[in-house]
Amino acid sequence: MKIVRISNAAIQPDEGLAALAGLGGGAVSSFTGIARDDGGVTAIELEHYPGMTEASLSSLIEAATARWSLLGAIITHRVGIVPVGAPVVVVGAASLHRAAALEATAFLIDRLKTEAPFWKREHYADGTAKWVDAKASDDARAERWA
Amino acid sequence: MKIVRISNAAIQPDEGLAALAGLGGGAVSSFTGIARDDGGVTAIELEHYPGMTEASLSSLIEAATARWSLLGAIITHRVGIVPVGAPVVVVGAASLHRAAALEATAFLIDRLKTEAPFWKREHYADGTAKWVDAKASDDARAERWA
Amino acid sequence: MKLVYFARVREAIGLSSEECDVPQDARSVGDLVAWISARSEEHACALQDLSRLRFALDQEMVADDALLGAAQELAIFPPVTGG
Amino acid sequence: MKLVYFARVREAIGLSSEECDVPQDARSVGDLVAWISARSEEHACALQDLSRLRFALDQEMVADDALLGAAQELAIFPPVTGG
Repeated sequence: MKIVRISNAAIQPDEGLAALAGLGGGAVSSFTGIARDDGGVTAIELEHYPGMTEASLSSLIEAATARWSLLGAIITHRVGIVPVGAPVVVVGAASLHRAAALEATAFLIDRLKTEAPFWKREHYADGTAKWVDAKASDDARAERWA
Repeated sequence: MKIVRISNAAIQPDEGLAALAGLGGGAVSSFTGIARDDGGVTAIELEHYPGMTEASLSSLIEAATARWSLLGAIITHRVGIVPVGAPVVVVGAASLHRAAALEATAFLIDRLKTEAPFWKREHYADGTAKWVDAKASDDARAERWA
Repeated sequence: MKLVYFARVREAIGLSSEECDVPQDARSVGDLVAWISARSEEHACALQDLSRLRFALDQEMVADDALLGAAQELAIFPPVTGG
Repeated sequence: MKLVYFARVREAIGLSSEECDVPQDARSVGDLVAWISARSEEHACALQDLSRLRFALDQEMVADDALLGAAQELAIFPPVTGG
């Protein structure tokens, strides 16, 4: 099971996880990234590159599947306006034993952060908005998997 | 938020995760261990050491909280008879940034496997049952965190 | 002292718990386990291989050379297999 | 060739996409970006610092020395910040 979803609407993390839990494996791991109130942020806005986004996320799942023995993996990413407190991204993986699911989950979110064509803008209560800068720490984490 | 639950009834993984997602952090990570049909197993049965179990799981959460900057962590473990396909354990952690939640989740499940006083027995379709042996690979994974 | 047994150990001994009066010369967990082994053939069989047993004193995991001190409960069980 | 812009680059140029006829002497992504920069002050400003830009040719991430070949779409954008 390999699922990539780009969603304009609210993400339900448990939907994907329930699907992963039904694959017969003993291990399901997941990561949920949530829009955070980082100093007065009211919402974040996600722009993406339609077409390339889906291809990029699919190839991340292919790379994880080549590297670990997985029964399934999912990536759901929201785009558009996301209110603070709501999920922005959910990644998950299922495997027979736990090491594969845990490592694949970290791999998927780390690589997504540096490879998938999304751009994030923070909206503030005063009506202003600011593009978020990429972080060197994200590059460092992604390179652990090179 | 630090929650330890020992449950005789079915576990709902999403309950604990929803609580973690509401703590204001940007990251929630989780691991679900599922009873697996490992060669004709129909159910597993979990015995535990009441009192010590809760203390052991609480001290695992304390250790994770001392090691990473967490907003919250949960461990829910089922005991008694667990049918194949149902969750046996859910661990989860919430943090501002993803590294802490991801690493704490792996730490909690790895250490739980070698420290918490649970014993697993597999039940087979022919009515027989067999105690599961501890795995050297679990010790090796737990020692990564020493 | 209260003795509690779990899993294979409980089944082999046929009891989940029992009481014992700790002999004067039993100072460590290992000493006490050796003494308990003499209680019956079932005890001897269940407790013969210390390397396959784990111990908790008053619900804290300890090694077999831990001193009994004033502990009130000794648990004896196989390596844990939860999760 | 179709040029597509995202995020800060899109805003600075004031367009999300445009068409261009690739000049004969533009062989690499870097060559083409230098040529696009001359289109307007906004283009020049948006594209002046290659180190802060990322590129995709036909929706595959590439470095600025990648050859254009027969690609039909060049995307120019800042480092990604999803997740």
